[in-house]
Amino acid sequence: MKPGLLGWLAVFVLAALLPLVHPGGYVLDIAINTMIWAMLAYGLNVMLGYTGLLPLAHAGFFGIGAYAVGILTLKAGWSFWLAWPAAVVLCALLGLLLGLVAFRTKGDAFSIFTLGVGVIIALVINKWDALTGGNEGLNGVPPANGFLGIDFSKATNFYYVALAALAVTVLVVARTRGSVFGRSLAAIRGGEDLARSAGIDVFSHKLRALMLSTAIAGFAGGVYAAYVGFLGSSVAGPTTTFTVLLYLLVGGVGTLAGPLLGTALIFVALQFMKGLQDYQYIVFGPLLVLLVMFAPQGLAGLWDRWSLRRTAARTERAVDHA
Amino acid sequence: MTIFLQQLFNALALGGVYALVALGLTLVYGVMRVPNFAHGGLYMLGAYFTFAILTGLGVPYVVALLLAALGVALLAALLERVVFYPLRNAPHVHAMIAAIGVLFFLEAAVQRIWGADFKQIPEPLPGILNAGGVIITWQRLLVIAASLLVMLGLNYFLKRTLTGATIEAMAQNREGARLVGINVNRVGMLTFAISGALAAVAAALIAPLISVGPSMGEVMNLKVFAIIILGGMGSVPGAIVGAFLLAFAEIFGGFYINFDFADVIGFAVLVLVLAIRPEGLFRRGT
Amino acid sequence: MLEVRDLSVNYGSFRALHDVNLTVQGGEIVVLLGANGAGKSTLFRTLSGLQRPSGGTATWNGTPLTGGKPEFNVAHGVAQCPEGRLLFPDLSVEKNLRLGAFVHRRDAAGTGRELERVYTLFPALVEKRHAPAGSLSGGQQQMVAIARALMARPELLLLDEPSLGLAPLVVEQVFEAVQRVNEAGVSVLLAEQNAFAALGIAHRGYVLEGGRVSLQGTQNELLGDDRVRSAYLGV
Amino acid sequence: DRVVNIGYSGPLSGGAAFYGKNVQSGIDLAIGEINQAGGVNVNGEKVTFKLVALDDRYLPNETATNVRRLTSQGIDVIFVPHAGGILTVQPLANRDPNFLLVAYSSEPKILAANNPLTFMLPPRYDNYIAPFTSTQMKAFGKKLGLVGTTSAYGKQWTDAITDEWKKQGGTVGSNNGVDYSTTVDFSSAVTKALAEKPDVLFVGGPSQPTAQVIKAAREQGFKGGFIVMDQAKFEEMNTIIPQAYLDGSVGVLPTIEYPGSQAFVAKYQRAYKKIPTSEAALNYVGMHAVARAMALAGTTTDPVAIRAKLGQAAASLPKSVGIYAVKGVTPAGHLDSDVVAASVKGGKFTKLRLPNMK
Amino acid sequence: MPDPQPNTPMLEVQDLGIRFGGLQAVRDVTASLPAGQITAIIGPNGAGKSTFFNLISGFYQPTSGRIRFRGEDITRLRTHQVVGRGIARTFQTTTIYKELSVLDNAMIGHRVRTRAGLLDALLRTGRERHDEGESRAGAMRALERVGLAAQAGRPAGALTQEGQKRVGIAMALASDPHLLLLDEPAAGMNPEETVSLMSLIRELVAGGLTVALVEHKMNLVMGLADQILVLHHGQKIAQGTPAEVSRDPAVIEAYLGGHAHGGQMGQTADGGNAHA
Ligand SMILES: Nc1ncnc2c1ncn2[C@@H]1O[C@H](COP(=O)(O)OP(=O)(O)OP(=O)(O)O)[C@@H](O)[C@H]1O
Ligand SMILES: Nc1ncnc2c1ncn2[C@@H]1O[C@H](COP(=O)(O)OP(=O)(O)OP(=O)(O)O)[C@@H](O)[C@H]1O
Ligand SMILES: CC(C)C[C@H](N)C(=O)O
Ligand SMILES: [Mg+2]
Ligand SMILES: [Mg+2]
Repeated sequence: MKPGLLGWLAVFVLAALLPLVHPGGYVLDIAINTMIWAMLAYGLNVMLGYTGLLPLAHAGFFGIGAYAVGILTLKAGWSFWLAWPAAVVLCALLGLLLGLVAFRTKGDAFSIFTLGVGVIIALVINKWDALTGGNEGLNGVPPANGFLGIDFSKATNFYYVALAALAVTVLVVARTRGSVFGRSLAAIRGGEDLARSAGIDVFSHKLRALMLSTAIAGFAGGVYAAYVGFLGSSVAGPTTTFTVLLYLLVGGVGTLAGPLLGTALIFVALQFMKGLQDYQYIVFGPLLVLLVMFAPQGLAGLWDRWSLRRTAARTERAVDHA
Repeated sequence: MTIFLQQLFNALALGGVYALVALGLTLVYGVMRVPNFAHGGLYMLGAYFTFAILTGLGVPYVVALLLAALGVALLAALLERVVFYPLRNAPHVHAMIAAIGVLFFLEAAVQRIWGADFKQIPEPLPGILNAGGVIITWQRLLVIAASLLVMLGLNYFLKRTLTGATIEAMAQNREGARLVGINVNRVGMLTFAISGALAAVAAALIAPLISVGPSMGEVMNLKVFAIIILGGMGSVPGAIVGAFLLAFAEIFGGFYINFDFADVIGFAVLVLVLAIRPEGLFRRGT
Repeated sequence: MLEVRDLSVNYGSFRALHDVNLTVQGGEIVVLLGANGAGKSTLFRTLSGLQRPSGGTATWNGTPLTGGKPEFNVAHGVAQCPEGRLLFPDLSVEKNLRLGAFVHRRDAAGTGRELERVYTLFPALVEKRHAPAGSLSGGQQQMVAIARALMARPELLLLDEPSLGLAPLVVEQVFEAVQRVNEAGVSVLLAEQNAFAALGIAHRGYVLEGGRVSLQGTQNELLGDDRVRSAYLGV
Repeated sequence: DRVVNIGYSGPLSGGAAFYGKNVQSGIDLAIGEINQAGGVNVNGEKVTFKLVALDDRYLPNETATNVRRLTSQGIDVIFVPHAGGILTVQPLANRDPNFLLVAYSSEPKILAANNPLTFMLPPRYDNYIAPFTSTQMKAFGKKLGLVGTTSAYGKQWTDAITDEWKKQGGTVGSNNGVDYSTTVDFSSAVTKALAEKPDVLFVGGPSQPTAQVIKAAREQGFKGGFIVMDQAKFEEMNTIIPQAYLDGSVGVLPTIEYPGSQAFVAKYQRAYKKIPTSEAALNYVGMHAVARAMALAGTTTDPVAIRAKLGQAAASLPKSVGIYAVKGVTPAGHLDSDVVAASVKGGKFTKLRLPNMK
Repeated sequence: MPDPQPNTPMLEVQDLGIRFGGLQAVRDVTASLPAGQITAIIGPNGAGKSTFFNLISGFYQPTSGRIRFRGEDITRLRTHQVVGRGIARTFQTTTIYKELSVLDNAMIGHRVRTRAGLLDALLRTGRERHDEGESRAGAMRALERVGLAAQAGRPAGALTQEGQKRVGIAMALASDPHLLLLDEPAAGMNPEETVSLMSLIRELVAGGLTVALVEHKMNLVMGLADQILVLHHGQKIAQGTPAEVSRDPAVIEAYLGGHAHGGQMGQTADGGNAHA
């Protein structure tokens, strides 16, 4: 954890310097997008990585967070700084509601059940014209209100909001993972029956993990709403969930660096592949297949395995000498 | 009353198509434990193969349907070999992501080959049957009849033949199946081939009624996943019941409420059923 | 005759079996003793073709068993009741048993006869014949596993710790059944922790330690051996 | 000689890919033509063009990312063919760096935004509403049924036609609109709509599903007329269903029927082996207008100057390029063209005059 | 923690029963487990022994009867509440977290004694830090009791079968139970290992724990148990000291069989006396 901490500090300091090199434009846009989707990937990782359950409604919660911010700021005239936490709380509560029902199912059924919920969320957003603007979307969501003279409608400044949000997300996830609570989640991932017999209140732990995870999704959604300024229902649909799942898998499920690594890599790679025009998915599809075949642990997993092998070799040597 | 009957026929035809597509998916899930998100891609491919064979070779519709089924079956078997077999010991998410990769590939490749615009397959049996005000197109009757026939055949195959039993055995314990002398590689490919053929038959049947486009599989994907969850993942009778349940929910829900909400109603039924019976309507297994 | 020559098996860089040599003559019961992790199951999996050896050979009546094709081995008369049972949990007991006779799928009548035989061997399974195998108790499942292996009508039966978790009475029945199967001409290779009972019915035995054969002998030789007595008989 | 890049962000994969490709084909054809003719002369320099197309899968946020990418490559003209994307990037157009946003969408809100750097190509859909209504009400009767698509655009159409139909004294049945892009079988929605015995049916979405809806209605014995939303094109529908089914419909006039279209149609069919619709044709016109405006403005990099010359450029397009008898560009940035509607009778198209645009 | 006074019942069950569809897996079982003693539950395969344990530990909800633990009715409690009251268990097939370290396994077992939740984790509260320390200490105590303290840092899966069984027991002990349920703890162990397991169990009981175990290895049962409960078809058919039970004709008929098992079981009849 300690050398990891240094690494994270380095990443965030470097990231903070980016706008000085690229003030505005495409590079910053990519960076902000990467951070937004990485946050969503962190939310998903709390479930898939730490609790071992794969919910597929996360884009829905991302959408709820985004629309909550959009509607509250655009229609109710709230300040972004008020709407954002409200959106997070809303997502946590809805996560609780989802969990109460969804945890009756197990395994793949849980995944697909939540996929169904995700589809319903997207559909409801799409059909509820009066509130969400329906298919037309919600246009003109105001950027985050400025304070202390900082204008957050400027991408360069908003970039720091996104960066701070990402830092908070990573901190929250890291703390959860290394805690007494987090160890219980690991137990649940290892086997629910066993965790139950060890005295863990499996249901309540899963519920809280899901709430944390949907809250993070809503947190990311809020940033998205303020940044893009336009909301369409498709962002809440399953395609978004699967895309983010992809980021997570490529980065490494259950690792702390994985969500960020995977999102950065795939998001940027997809940008490059856009140049391939009609061939972009002809190349990207098989690439995905190869990725899960040859780097099943993801990028962070590769790293872990490598360093594990090194420490293992070291201890083995030590044992030999004993 | 005529309207009710009319909608009943619409629901039966839709349910039949859903069932065929869902059956293949549930089989593959049951045997390989792969949530095959490429299944919608196979369905889409079935429609394009039918289209290409019809326009390219000028053979009769039935021949085109069978050839398309064969083609997609072979392709699905290949898919099992190249993609899913190497991933058989990996966690489900991996196979799932790989399947999505395959879906991306299939859609892009089809768009590359046949273009992004819609294709139309002429109806082999044009015209309508007017039974006392209830109007049914011959194609819909064909869909209903053919899908029933295929389902009966599949059920016979699984329950009454030993090859069918091997599929079930492998669904439950791969290594155990090997130990009693079952060639699991062959069964795996066979299962994928069957699932591909079913999807292709469904596509060939429905294609004349709809427009064929590269992304037609995506919508179907979501529906059939809902169906097999509804029915209980891996359960064959569950897939059939789930398919008709969804079709009826969509059509009658749409009819009595609003067709724009048909999809919402379909998924709401799914969520409702699972909330009451978390394991689906039919528990997996025999 | 089962002939294992210099058989070695690796799991990655870990060598689980080192140059193992052993034989089972036609009609023999041979017991394989060994602590946890000695390599018994590894040997069995290799003989069934589930595991490829890294060196050496294994043949049954001259037919090589190391081709990595379990279906080939079963078809040539080598069936196994594996560790962990590996049943088809959602299929009925009877379907499990019928699938055990998969290699005789062209001989329905023979399979029917064999089914009757295993039901007389394990009467407890008769009332459970339509129950999903997974709903049975641990011991009952063990019986299904043995019965399923018998359904293949093997010439060589590999039993990997068949008494694990069985009630004493059933252990007794199982060993009796093994003896009866053997009397009908089937050779048996039996891995057991329950050394006393196993040696009671075996003609010969081997002791496997750390992946190597450390001792072999006839029933009486082994029963009399001090190391065997202390390590495996608890005396 | 200089090559100037033109940007395009549209759906090139997924469900709307056919649409994005159609739009792209029009721009491509125009660029090919211009380049083959040796480019345009800008301040004494020969300038040719190259299209940089990026997929946005119809998602506005991806459009925004694409636009930032294109502008950061120094591109000053960007085509976007969907209202969501257009509305999202409009605020970016006159920021730093600014660019000319060529909008292919008939959404009136685009003009209402009063963005000085937007150039909107198609006619506003609300031009069609009144003539469609009066024509069909006269020909078939006063009862309207609704089975339009439920896309954003379709819903607006449905609302507008409902209002207008009532205003002209008709009655409107319940809304049986369905999402044309996700519905597998349309016949049940049609059955329900027909149960109310309408005289006229409002339909429309992408051409192919629209044709399926019309087919289902005719098969179920519907004898009345159709009001076909402008998104669906007669020339695409009648390759799928018998022309007879379309009898009694009103919709947009097929591009082929415009007197000035022959040269364009011939060239397009040679290049793409399919019938050009107004999606290709209007973007073709738009690209030509942009190129000419650059020549007139004497710059390829100043969007404000180019925008200022667009009116003059459009008005001076030859008939074979202008296709729709282009008169110029309105101060709000709208292409002022003579797009007409048509009613179908006996397989023949009769032109319907549209009221003047506001 | 453990109750000192022996022979007062630690656990009492009354008319306990459960149905699975048409099958009555446990039927009207009434019994009590005296504190500080070892009770063995034996019976043929499928007799309902594991199910009996599952009922007590709250894994299954009984369809009839009640369970009292230290005077409190725990019939309707959920598993984690039961563990919280002081009943811990191990499974018939060894189940532990193989990828986690031995220490982590034990710490998971101690979870029920800690209260730190998600908010504590996020805010790094005092409770979080306190509980973390407690978990570590509690887990180490448990590991010491089963003799695994030295292996604390190793991945549990790297241990021998027998070592893994100990991890399972340590996990159970880490919850500071009053009553420990062991389902076939010696399955798959050789005689040597079995003997060392027996002495471990004896030590635990000497430390004040009450133990109930299911086992088919008669030498272990006869050598350890103060009391034996015999189930058959879900019903209790006998109860008594090892000597009484092994002479009971119903038990011999249903379970022990005539004679041939002598070797396997070792000394059958001479009760509490273990191996030399
Ligand atoms: N798939 C595997 N991968 C790596 N190592 C393995 C694998 N299977 C077994 N081993 C190792 O090989 C050695 C022999 O194992 P094996 O299962 O053959 O022993 P066994 O004698 O059957 O033991 P038991 O009495 O516990 O069944 C053990 O050290 C085991 O950990
Ligand atoms: N979840 C369940 N669903 C249905 N039947 C069950 C279930 N659990 C156990 N049974 C049945 O209850 C009976 C008792 O099973 P149990 O596992 O308690 O036996 P046991 O006494 O532990 O046997 P063994 O010594 O073989 O482990 C068996 O017939 C078993 O098939
Ligand atoms: C092949 C299996 C998935 C079939 C399943 N056991 C059923 O018939 O319900
Ligand atoms: Mg073994
Ligand atoms: Mg048991």
